[in-house]
Amino acid sequence: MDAVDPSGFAAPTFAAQERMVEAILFACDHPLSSTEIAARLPQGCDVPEVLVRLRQHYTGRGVELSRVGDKYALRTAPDLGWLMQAERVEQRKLSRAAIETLAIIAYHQPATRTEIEEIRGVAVSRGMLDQLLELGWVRLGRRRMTPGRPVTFVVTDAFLDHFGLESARDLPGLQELRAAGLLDSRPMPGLGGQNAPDTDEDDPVNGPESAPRGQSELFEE
Amino acid sequence: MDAVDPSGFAAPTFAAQERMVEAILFACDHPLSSTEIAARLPQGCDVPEVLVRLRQHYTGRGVELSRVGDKYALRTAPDLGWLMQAERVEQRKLSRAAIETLAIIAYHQPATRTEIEEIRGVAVSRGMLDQLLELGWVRLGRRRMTPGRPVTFVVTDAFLDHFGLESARDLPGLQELRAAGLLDSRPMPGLGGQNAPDTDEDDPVNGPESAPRGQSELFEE
Amino acid sequence: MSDDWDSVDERRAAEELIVDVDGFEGPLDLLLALSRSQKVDLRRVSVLQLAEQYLGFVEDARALRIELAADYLVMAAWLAYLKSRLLLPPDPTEDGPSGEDLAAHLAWQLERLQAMRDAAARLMARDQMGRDFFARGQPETIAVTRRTELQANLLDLMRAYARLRTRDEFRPYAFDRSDIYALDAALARLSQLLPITLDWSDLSRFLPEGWGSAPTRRRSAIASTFAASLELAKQGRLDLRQSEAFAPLHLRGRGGG
Repeated sequence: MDAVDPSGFAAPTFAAQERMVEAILFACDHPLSSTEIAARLPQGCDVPEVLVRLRQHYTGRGVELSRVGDKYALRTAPDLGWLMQAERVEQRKLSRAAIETLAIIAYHQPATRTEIEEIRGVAVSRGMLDQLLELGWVRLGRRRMTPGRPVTFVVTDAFLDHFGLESARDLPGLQELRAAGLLDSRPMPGLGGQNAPDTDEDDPVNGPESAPRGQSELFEE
Repeated sequence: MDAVDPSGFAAPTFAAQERMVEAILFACDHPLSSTEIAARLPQGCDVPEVLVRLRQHYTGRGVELSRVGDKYALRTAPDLGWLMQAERVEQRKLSRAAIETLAIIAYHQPATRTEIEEIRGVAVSRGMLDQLLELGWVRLGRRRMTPGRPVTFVVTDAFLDHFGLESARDLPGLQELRAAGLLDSRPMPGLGGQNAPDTDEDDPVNGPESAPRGQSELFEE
Repeated sequence: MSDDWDSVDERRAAEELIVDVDGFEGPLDLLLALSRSQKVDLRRVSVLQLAEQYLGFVEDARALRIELAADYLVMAAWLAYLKSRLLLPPDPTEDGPSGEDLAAHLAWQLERLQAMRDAAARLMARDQMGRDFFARGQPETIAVTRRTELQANLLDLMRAYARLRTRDEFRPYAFDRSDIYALDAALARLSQLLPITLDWSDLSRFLPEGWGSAPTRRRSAIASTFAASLELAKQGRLDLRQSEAFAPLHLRGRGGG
């Protein structure tokens, strides 16, 4: 039943593989991709399958296997947070403006600074993107293929990890917002050319017609 | 079966207690005595019994409940220590000289050593380029077709990967850095410090002086 | 405008809004706050009423002599235009979007901003790492091998580059430009000539050769020579005089050199 390494050595049993992956994830405080895990294991291991088993094993326990983007990490179950008063780290209090900007980037990604400003109706204040970058929750995406080729911002795996999201698709209310057209990029009537929806392959969920493709572009990377 | 709190409230079930102790031991950064564990739990919990159950649960797994003096901790199984070989990593901040050189290569690639020196205004030591080559963030590009046919340097895929970039073209330009508030363009004519001859000492870019301002922008205390 | 307020309470509420103008993050935020007074779904908000409320707000702010930032006034101008488009019958000869289109867009913008606010609140209400769930508290490092990992993040990189480039931008001198006559050169030349300058002589006679004709070179040479003469006058090595404003400057060496 267990996989056999082409070199002729039998791969470890699934039970043995599960022990190893468990130990690796347990020892590490940051998420690891299945490639990173596989690199540490003997040849012939079936990491995806082992991860499925491990997730089952930890279901309902005090510690859970959580998925972060395409990575995995062990995290304590969220309902037990109250037990960990001593481990609680002081959360930096973000300003309302910073939180809004973060949300706009997460829901509209990739988002340019101009788009953020359009949505909020005010200039992005100095140092705000800086801080979001420094927190590691936001990074630079591909430049937009529009005049000026503006820089774009996207959210990171660390953002997903912090908010316990498996992927950006799991952002609360994303489907409803998209269905309500609130994630479209609609130019001001009369200014058609200026804000014309991006035809660039980078374009995310924005633009009704590009929804299915945008989805895969944005979230499956 | 489950213990009953003398105060009259039912204590959590053993399964619930086991989850709690598991989460506490996982998240805590030091071993805990059973008294310390009990202090964190609701009244009426039977910590010694829960520890026995937890030890059983982890028997034969990749993680074990180990006893250290009269304290308890979850540890990876000793026979799997070889998996953690790659874990001991010393992290050092890249020197200011190296990060500047790297930045110049990223923004101007392909760049020759002479060009790097022109922009930095100081000689580039062979050792520094070696360091960047060794890190795998920089590689040799094509020779420049100018007299002397100097070698050029370009950034690698590993560089893009590390810095979370899709391509070096996505790096924001000066105007964009400034517009996004990423550039502290405090004019420095009077400030000798900024123009002082570069010593290659470690000088983290996020010096203490740049922090407070950004913070006040973003964080409400 | 203030007569339009239906009751004292509403008027008072409006004044509170004005006094709190610093509390608003721009005109869109203010419009969103005003729309709440309509107590309807944002999709059914009356943009005309909203425009009037906003214009009333600006009017009242003026009456109370409260300075509004420029973008509030730009929005006011736009809303006044929108109001006229909404009230007047459409002019068939005129191109461009209808008042209804513009109003619908504004309503959509407000709805989108509100949606993003709600989304932000829901995001922050999620379980968060380090507060509700936790990573391994004691990551293990049992390794035998030692590896030094050099750290640098994107922000370091961008800041390093910005620092290099702005260092150039703000370089306080620019000797590398060819048409600049340096102050030390002027000082050296003037000091040399002073001992033989016993009579009042026009400053322009001290310009170096080849710097008197081309305008940019001449300007630089005059400026530096003048600065040098001030410096030497301060040191007591020469006298300067000027008969009236904008008249030629004259200088002469002071005793014995």
